[in-house]
Amino acid sequence: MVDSIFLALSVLTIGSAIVALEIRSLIYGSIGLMLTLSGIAGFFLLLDAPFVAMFQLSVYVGSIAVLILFTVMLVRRELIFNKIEDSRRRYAGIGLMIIMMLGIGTIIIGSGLKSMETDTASVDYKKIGEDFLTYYSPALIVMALILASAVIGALALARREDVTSDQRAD
Amino acid sequence: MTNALIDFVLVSVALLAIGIYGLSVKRNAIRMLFAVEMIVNSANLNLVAFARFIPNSQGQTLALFSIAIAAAEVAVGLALVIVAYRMYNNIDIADFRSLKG
Amino acid sequence: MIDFTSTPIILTMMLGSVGVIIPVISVARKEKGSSLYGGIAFAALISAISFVGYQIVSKHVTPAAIFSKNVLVDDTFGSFFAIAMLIVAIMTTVGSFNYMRGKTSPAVYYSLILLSSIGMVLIAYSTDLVMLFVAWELMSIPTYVLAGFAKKDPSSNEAALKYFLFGALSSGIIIYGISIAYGITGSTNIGQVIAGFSKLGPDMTPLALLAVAMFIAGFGFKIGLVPFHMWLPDTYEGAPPTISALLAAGTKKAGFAAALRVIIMGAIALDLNWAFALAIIAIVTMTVGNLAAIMQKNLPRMLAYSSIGHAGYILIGLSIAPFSQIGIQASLFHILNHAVMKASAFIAVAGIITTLSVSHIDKIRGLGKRMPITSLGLVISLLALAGVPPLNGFWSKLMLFGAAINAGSVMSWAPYLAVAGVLNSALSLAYYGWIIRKMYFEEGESEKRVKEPKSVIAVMIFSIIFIVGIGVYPDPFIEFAKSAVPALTNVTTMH
Amino acid sequence: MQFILLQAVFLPLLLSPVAYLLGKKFGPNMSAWFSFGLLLYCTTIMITSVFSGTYEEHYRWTQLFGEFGLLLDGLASPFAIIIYVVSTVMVLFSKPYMIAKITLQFEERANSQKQLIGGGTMIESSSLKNYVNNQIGAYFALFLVMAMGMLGTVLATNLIEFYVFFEVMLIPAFFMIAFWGYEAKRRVALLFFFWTHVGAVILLLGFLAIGLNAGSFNFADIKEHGIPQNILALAAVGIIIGLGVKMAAFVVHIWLPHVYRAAPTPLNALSSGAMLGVGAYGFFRLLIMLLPGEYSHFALFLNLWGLATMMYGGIMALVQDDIRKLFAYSSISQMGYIIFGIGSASALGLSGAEMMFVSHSLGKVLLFMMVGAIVLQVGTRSITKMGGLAGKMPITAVCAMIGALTIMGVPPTSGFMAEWTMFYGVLQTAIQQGSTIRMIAFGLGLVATVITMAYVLWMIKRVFFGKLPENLENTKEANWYVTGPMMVLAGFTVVIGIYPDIFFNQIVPFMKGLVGV
Amino acid sequence: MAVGSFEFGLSANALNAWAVWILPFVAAVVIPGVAKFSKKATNGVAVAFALASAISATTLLPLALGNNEIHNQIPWISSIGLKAGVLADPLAALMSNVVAWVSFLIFVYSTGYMKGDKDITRFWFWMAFFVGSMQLIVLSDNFLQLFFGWEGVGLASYALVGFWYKDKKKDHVGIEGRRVLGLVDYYSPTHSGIKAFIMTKVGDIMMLAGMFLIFAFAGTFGFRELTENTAWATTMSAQHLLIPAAVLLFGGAIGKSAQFPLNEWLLEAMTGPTAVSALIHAATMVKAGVFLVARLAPLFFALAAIGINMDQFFEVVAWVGAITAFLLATQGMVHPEIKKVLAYSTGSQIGYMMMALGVAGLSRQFVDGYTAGFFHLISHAMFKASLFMAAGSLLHIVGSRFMTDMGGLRKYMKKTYAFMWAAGLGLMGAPFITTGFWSKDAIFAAVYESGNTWALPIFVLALITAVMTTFYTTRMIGMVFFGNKSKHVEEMEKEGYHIHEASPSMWIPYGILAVLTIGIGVVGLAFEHQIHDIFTEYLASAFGIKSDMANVAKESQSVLGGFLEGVNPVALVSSLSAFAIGFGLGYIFYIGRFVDSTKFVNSNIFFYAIHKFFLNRWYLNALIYWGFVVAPLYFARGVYRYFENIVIEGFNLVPEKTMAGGARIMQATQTGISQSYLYVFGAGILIVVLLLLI
Repeated sequence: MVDSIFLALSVLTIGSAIVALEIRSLIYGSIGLMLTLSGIAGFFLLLDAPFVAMFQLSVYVGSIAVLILFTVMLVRRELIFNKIEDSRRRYAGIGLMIIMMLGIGTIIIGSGLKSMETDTASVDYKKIGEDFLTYYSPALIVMALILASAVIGALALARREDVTSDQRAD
Repeated sequence: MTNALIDFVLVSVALLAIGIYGLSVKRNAIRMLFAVEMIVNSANLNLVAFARFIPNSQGQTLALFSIAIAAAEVAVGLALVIVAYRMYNNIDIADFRSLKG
Repeated sequence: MIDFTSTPIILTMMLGSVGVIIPVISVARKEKGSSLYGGIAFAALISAISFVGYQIVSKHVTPAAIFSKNVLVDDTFGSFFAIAMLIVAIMTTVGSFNYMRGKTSPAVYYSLILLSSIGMVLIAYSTDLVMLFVAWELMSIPTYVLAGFAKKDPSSNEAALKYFLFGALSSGIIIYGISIAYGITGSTNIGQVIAGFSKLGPDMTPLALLAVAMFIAGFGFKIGLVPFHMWLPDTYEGAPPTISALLAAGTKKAGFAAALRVIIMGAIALDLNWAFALAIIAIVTMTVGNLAAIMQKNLPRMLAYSSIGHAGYILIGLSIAPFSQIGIQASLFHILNHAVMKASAFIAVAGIITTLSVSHIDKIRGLGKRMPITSLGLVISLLALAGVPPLNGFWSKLMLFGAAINAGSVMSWAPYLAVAGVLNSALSLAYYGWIIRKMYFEEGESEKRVKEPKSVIAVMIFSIIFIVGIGVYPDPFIEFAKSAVPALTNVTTMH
Repeated sequence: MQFILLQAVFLPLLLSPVAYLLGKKFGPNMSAWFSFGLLLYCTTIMITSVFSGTYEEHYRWTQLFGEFGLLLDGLASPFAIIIYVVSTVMVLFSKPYMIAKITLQFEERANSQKQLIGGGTMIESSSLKNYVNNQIGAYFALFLVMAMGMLGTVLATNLIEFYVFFEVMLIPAFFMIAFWGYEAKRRVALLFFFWTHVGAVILLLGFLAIGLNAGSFNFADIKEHGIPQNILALAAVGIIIGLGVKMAAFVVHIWLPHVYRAAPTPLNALSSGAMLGVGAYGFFRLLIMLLPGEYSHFALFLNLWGLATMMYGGIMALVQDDIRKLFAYSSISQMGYIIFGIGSASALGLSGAEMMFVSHSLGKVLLFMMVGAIVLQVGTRSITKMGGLAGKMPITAVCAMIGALTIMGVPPTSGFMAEWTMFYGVLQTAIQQGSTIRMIAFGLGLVATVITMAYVLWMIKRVFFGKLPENLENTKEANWYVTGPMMVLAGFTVVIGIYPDIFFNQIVPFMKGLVGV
Repeated sequence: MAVGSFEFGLSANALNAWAVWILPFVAAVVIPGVAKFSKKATNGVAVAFALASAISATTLLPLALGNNEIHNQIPWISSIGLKAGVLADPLAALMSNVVAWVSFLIFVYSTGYMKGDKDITRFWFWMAFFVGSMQLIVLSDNFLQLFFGWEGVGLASYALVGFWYKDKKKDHVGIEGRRVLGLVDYYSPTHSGIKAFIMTKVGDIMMLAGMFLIFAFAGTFGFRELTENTAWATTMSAQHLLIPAAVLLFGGAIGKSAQFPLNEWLLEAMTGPTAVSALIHAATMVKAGVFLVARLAPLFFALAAIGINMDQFFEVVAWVGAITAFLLATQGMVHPEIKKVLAYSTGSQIGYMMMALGVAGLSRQFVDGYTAGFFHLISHAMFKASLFMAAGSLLHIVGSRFMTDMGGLRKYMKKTYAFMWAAGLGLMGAPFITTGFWSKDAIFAAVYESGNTWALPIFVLALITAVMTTFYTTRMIGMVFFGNKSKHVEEMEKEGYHIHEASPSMWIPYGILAVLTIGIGVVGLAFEHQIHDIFTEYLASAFGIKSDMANVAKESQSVLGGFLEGVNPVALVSSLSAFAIGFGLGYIFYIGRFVDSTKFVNSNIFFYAIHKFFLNRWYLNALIYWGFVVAPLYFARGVYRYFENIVIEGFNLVPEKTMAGGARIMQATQTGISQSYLYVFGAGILIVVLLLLI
C-alpha cells in the first residue's frame, strides 16, 4: 500500500535529483539538489525520525547546499553551464544506471525485506543521544577529529598562498 | 506504519543508481559532488528506514554520523575544486587527464 | 562508556591532541621552519608506537578477536596493524623532513598525517561498523588534502580530485553496505552482524551478499583491487611522493584491516562462494597490476601498479582464509612487510625527486653512483617486493603461496592462486629489475655524487635493517602475525 | 669444534664487504688473496669435518618453516668440497682475468666519453687504478656471496633454507653478468635471472606442497612422516621442472647459451662447474630422498630426458664457433649425463651421476679456465680465428687436454670413473627390469659419449692445433695466476680418476642406503 | 700351478710384474721434469726405463715356460669392491715380452729418428705413457683395469698420430687434391688423430657395454674370477645375452685392431712419426685387440664344457678377420705411400690373427688355432716393426712418403735394403726361413683342419690374401729399391743432398728385428712347438681345455718326416704356391720391371676400374665420412639454425611479447578520465555482486 505523500516525496526526490544533474545551469542544479535533500528529509519525517530530518535540513540544506551555491557563484560564468557530454558515455551511463536499479532492485524485491513490517513504536530520539554518549562515544571523539581535520585541510587548501605571503610580509 | 520498508529501499536504490550515473557521466566537478551527495543520502535513507522497521536507534545514529561526515567531505572536496579552478580556470574533470597510462 | 585505559583510546588522545595542536602552534609561531612540526609529530608517533609495543609486551592486549560489546577492542589484531601503520607514519614523517623544507603550511601537513594515522590505527581496533566507518573517514579525509597538498602542482591537484571522487563514492558505497547489513541484522556491531548473518534465511542471503559486495567495492577502492583500482596509479603518481608512501603503505593496508574485519568475517558466516570471488579478484588484480607496471616510465607510477599487484597477493591470503590456517597469517605478515617495503621505496623515490627533481625512469641512470644509499635502499626494497630471498618479502610471499597450496587439499582451485602468484612474481621481476638496471648498470649523464637528504637516508637505513633483518630471522614477526589472526574457529563453527 | 659449517657458509657472506673494501683501498692483489685465504680456510675446516663422517649443525629458526640446519653427509660432502675447491681456485684465476676485463671496460668507457666530449683527454692512470680497485673489490665480494650461496644450498636441511640459498646464488651471478659481461650483458643478465628465477619458483611450489602438507619443512621430518599421497605427483613435477630449468635440460635450456656467451669466464666456470650441479644435488636430495615413490615413477622419464639433453647439447656444441657457446652447449650435454644417471635408479648409477658432477666440475672448470686464458692472451672467442696455440701456450694446452679428457670420460681422469659407474648403473637397471627402452637408452647414451668426444676433440684441434694464424704469433703463455689453478685442478682430476675412492667412499654407501640395496 | 693365488697387497715376487707397467708410467712422469734440465737427457731416460721394463718383463718368462702365473691384487675402488691387480700368466708373459722388447728397440730407434725435434719431451712422454698403458692391458687381471690401459693406448695413439700438430703439408697423408665421392682423401695429422681416437672409441664403447653386461651378471671384472665361477655365463646364456656381450667385447678388439668395419682409422694414423707407426700401429697397440680375443677366447671356448655354445661368437671373429685380411690386402696392392701400404698390410695381417683365433674356437683343436694366431702376432710384431722402422728411415732420408718418389735406393742404403728384404720376406711368408712363413702356415693349417662349415671359404680367402700379401710386399721393395731414381730424388741430389744410409741408432733396431725374423724363422717350427706346448698346458690348467685332439692330429700328419713334423701338407702347399704366385707377379712388375704397371692398369677398363676401386678404399672411407661426419654435421647445423634458433629462442620471445602486449592493453585502459574510472567502479560493484551470487 503506497501512501500518496510517500509517492509525492518519491517523485519530488528522484525528479529533483535528475533535474539537479541534468539541468544546464548549475545554479538551478544546486536548487534541484536542495530539493532532493529536502525530499530525503521528508522521508525521514515519514519514518518517524524527526531528529535526523532536522539535522538533515540544517546540515545539508542549510549549510552544504549553500556552500555549494557560493562555490558555484565563485566560478566563471561559462563554467556554470554544462558542457555537452559525449553521447556514448551518456548512454553507457544510463545503461549502467538502469542495470544497477534493476539488478539491485531485483535482489531487494526478491529478498525477505518485502515482508518486513513493524507495529512497534518508533525509537525515541533520547535513545539516540544516549547512544552517542555511551556506546558510540569513541566514534564521537573521532568524529570531532574528522571535522577538525576537514577544517584544517580545507583551510590549508583554499588559502591563497600569494595573499598569505603578503600578510607575512608586513 | 503505512508504507512498506521495501518502498523506501527502492527509492534509495534509485537514488544510488542516479548518483552513480551522475558520477560516471557528468563532467562538471560540482555536479559530481551533487552525485556524491545523492549516494550518501540514499544510504542515509536506507539507514533510517531500517532503523524504523527493526526498530532500534543505531541506524539513526549512523545516519547522523554520515551526514556530518558528508559535510566534512564536501568541504574538502570544494576546497580541492577551488584549488583546481584557480590553477586551470576550469572545473571540468574530464579535462584533468594529464595522469594516465 | 569510554574505557580510557584501552590502547586505541589512548592512541587517539595522544595523536589527536598533538595533531590538533600543531596547526595552532603554527598560527602562533612566526618563523617558517618546518622541522619543529615534523619533530613534534615524530615524537608523538614514536611515543605512540612505543606505547603499543609496551602494551603488547606487557600483555595488556587481549588475543585477537572479532567480537566485542564495545565499538573498539584492544586486541592483538589491532595492535599488529597499529604497529604497522605507525611504522609507516613514522617513515613518512621522517621522510618528509626534507620534502617539506620550504613548502607552505608544514604544520598542517604533519597534523594531517597524524590524524590520518589515527584513522588507520582505529580501523583495525574497531568492532563496530559505525566506528569503522568513522575511522575510515578520519583516515581518508586528511589524505585527500594531503594528496593535493602541492597546490602549485597541477598533477597533485588532479590526483587529489580523482582520489577524492573515488573516496567519496566509495564511502557512500560503504555506508550503503553498512545500511544493508544493519537492515538485515539489526545491529552495527560486527559480532552481532556476523551472528545475524549466520542465522539468515535463504531469502535474505542475496541481500547480505550485496552488502558484502559493497564492502568489497568500498574497501577495495583503497586497497586497489581491480576493477576499483583505476584512480590509484594516477593518484600515486600525482600526489607528493611522501604522501604516495602513506597511501600505498598506510591507507591501503588499513583498507585490508577493514576488509579483514568486515568482508571476511561477514562472509564466513554467509557462504563460501565469496572466497572464489575474492580469488578471482586476487588473480585479476595481481595480473593487471604487474602487467601494467612493466611498461611504466614513471617511478611512482610503476610502484603504484606494483602495489596493485601486491594487493592481489595479499588477497590470496584472504580468499583462502577459511581453508588454511596460514592464509590470514600470511596476509598479515605480507601487509606488514609490504607496508615497510613500499613505504621505503616511495620515500626513496621521494628522496630522488626532491634532490634531482626527476621521476622518469630514464633519468635515473647511474643513480647508484650519485645517490648510493638511497639507491641501495630502493634496490633492497624492490628486491624485497619481488620476493627475493633472504628478504622479508620472500617470507610473506612464501607463506601466501604456501597457504594457497596448502588449501588445495580442501579447495581444488586454491593452488592455482599460488601458480598465478608465482608467475606474477616472476613477471614483476622484469620491472623491478629494470629499475635496478637503470640505476646501476647504465651510465648516467653525471657521476658526481649528490648530497642525499638525511631524513631519507635515515628511513633507508631503517628499512634496510628491517627488510634484511626480517629476511634473515623472520620468526618473531611470523609469530606476531600468527597471534594477530582473529579466532576464526568461533565463526566457522557458528555457521 | 663447533659452528664449522656455519663458519664455512657465512664467513664469506659476512666478510664480503671486507673484500670489497680491501679491493677499494689496497687493490686487486689484496682483495684476491684475502678472498682466497678466506675460502681456503672455509674449505679446509669443511674438509676436516668431512673426515669425521656425517656432520650436522642445527639452529633455531622459524617455527613455521622449521629449523636452520647444515648437514654434511655422503651426498652433500662431494658437492660441498667441489664447490668450495673450485671457488677457491677460481679466486686466483679471476684476478688477472677480471683486471683485464675491467681495464678493457674502462678504456671503452673512456673512449666513448672522449667521443662525447670530442676532446683528446688522456686517460689518467690513477683513475684507471681507482676504477679497477673499486670494481675488483665488488667482484670479489659478489664472488664470495655466490660461493656461499652454492654451499648453503648443498648443506641445507630444510626445504625453505634450500630455496633461499638457491636464490641467493643467483643474485651475485646476475650482477656479475650485468657488470662484467660481454655484448648484450644487461639483457642477458635479466634473461638469466628471469629464467632461473622462474625455475626456482616452480621448485618452490613443489616445496610448499610438500612442506605444508607433510607438516614440516625439515628433510628429516619429511622423510620420517612421509608426504600425503595426493600432492606427491604435483610436488615431484614441480621439483623436476624447477631443477630441470636450473640444470638447463633440453627444452628449458634456453637461458644457458646466452648467459655463457655473455658472462665473464670465471663466472661461467663457476656456474658450469658448481651452480648447475646444485641442480643435480637437488635431484638427489629432493626427489630421490624425499619422494622415492615418485622417483621410481619418473626415473625412466629422467633417464630419457637426460639422454635427449646429452645428445642435443652435444649436437649443438658441434656446430658452434664461439668457444663460450660451445662450452655452454657442452655444459647442457654434461648436465644431460647427470640427469641420465639420476634416472638410472640404481646405486651405482646414482653414485656415477654424483661422481659425474665432480668430474664435470673439474673438467669444465679447466676448460673454462682455458677459455679465460685464451681470451686473456688472444683476445678472441671465435674458434675459427684460433689455431696452433699449443706451441704458444703449452701449459694451458696440457691442462685443457686433461679437462677435455675428463669431459670425454677417458681414463685416467675422473670422468671415466664417473661415466662407467653411471652407465653401468643404467644398464643394471635395464637388465633388472628387463626394459628394452632403458637398454636402448643405455646404447644411445654410449653413442652420446662419442658425440661428446667429437666436439671436444674438434674444439681442441681447432684451438690448439693446426696452423698458427699470423696475428697470434706473439701470443704468450698465461701467467701463473691462471696456470697454477689449472694445474691444481688437472692434478685433482687425475688423482680422482686413478683413486676414485676419495669420493666413492662417501657416495656409494650413501647411495646404496638411498636405493635400498 | 699357482692358479688363483689370491693375495692381497703387493707381494715381493709380484713386484716385477707390477714394475713392467708402472715403470713406463714413472718414465712418463719423470720425463717432463728431466726435460726442464736437458732435452737430450730425455732420450736416455726413456730408453733406460724401457729397458728396465723389458728386463722386468723378461723375468716373467720363466713363469710362462713353467706354466706358472703371478696373480696379485691390491684394493682399488673398495667402495664397489673392485681390486686392481696384475695377472702374469703365460699368455700375458709372452705378450708382455713382445711388447717390452719391441718397444725398447723402437725407443732406441726413436733416439735417432726424432733427433733434434723441438717437441721431443712430448714425444717421450706419450711413448712412455703408451708402453705403460699397453703393458697395463697385457698384465691387468680385470676388465676395468684393462680398459684403463685400453683407453690409455688410445689416448697415446691420438696424441702421437697428431704429434705434428702444426699440420704442415709434409705431415699429411693421402694425395692432395684427390677426391673420393666428393670428399678429399687427404688428411692432416690432427684430423687423423681425432679420427683414430673416435673410431677406436666406437669400438671401446661396445667393449664397455660388453664388460658391463658381464659385470651385471658376474659381479666381477676379474678374468680369473670369471673363469672360476661360470654361473654368470649360464644365466646370461639363458637370457640370450652372452653372445651379444661377447660380440660387444669383440667390438673393442675390432676398433683397436682396425678390423672391418672400423678399419679406416689405421691408414690415417700414419701421419704420426714413423717410430710411432712402428710401435703403436704395427707392433703393439693394434695387437691389443688380438690380445683381448686371446684373453677371452679360451674363456668362452671353455664354456662348451658346461654346455654353452659360443660358435656364433667365434664365427664372427673368424669372418671379421678373414674379411679384413682380404679387404686391406687388396688395397695394399695399389697405394703409392709406403707407410700406407704397410698399414694396410698390418690390418690385413691382424685379420689373419683374428681369423686364426676365431677358427680355433670353431675347431676342436683349440690350441692349434690359438697358437697359430699368437705365433703370427709375435712374428708380425717383429717383421712389421722392422719394416716400419726401415720405411721410417727411407722417409727420413728421401723426405717423401711416396714410393714413386723413391726408386733405385738399393745402392745407397745397403743395410736398409738388406733388412727390408729380410723383414719383407717375413711378411711375404718366404718358405722355411722366415717366422712369417711358419706362423702363416700354422694359420692355414688351423683353418684347414678345423673341419668347420666355414673352413673352406675362409681358407680360400686367406690364400688369396696371402698371394696379395706377397705381391704388395714385393711391389713395395721393388718400387723403393729397384728401378731408376725418381725425379724427386734427382732434384734433391741437385740441391746438394745425397742419399745416405741411416744412422746406426736407427738401423740397428730394425736390423735386429729383421735378423730375428730370419733367425727364428729358421727354427720356426720348433719355436712354434714351444709356444704350442706352453699354450697347451696353459689352456688345460687355466681353462680346462684339453688338447688331446691336437696331439692326435700332430701324430697323424707326421708323414713329411722329422723336419716338417706337425705341418699340414695342404696348408704347406697352398702357402708355397701363394708365395710363388705373388712373388712372381711382383717380380714381373716391380723388380724385373718387365711390364710397366701403370700402363698395364690403364690398358684395360676392368683393371682400371678395379685399381680405382682399390685405390678409393672400396669407397668405405668416403661412405663412413658421408654417413657419420658430413651428414650429422649438416643435421646439426640444420637443427641449430631451424630448431634451436627459432623454436627454442621463441621461448624467450613469447613471454616477452605477451608481457609487452598485455602491458600496452593495460596502459590503454588507463585513460586518465575520471568519469571512465568511476564508470568502471560502478560496473565493478555489479560484477562483484554477480561473482558473489553465482
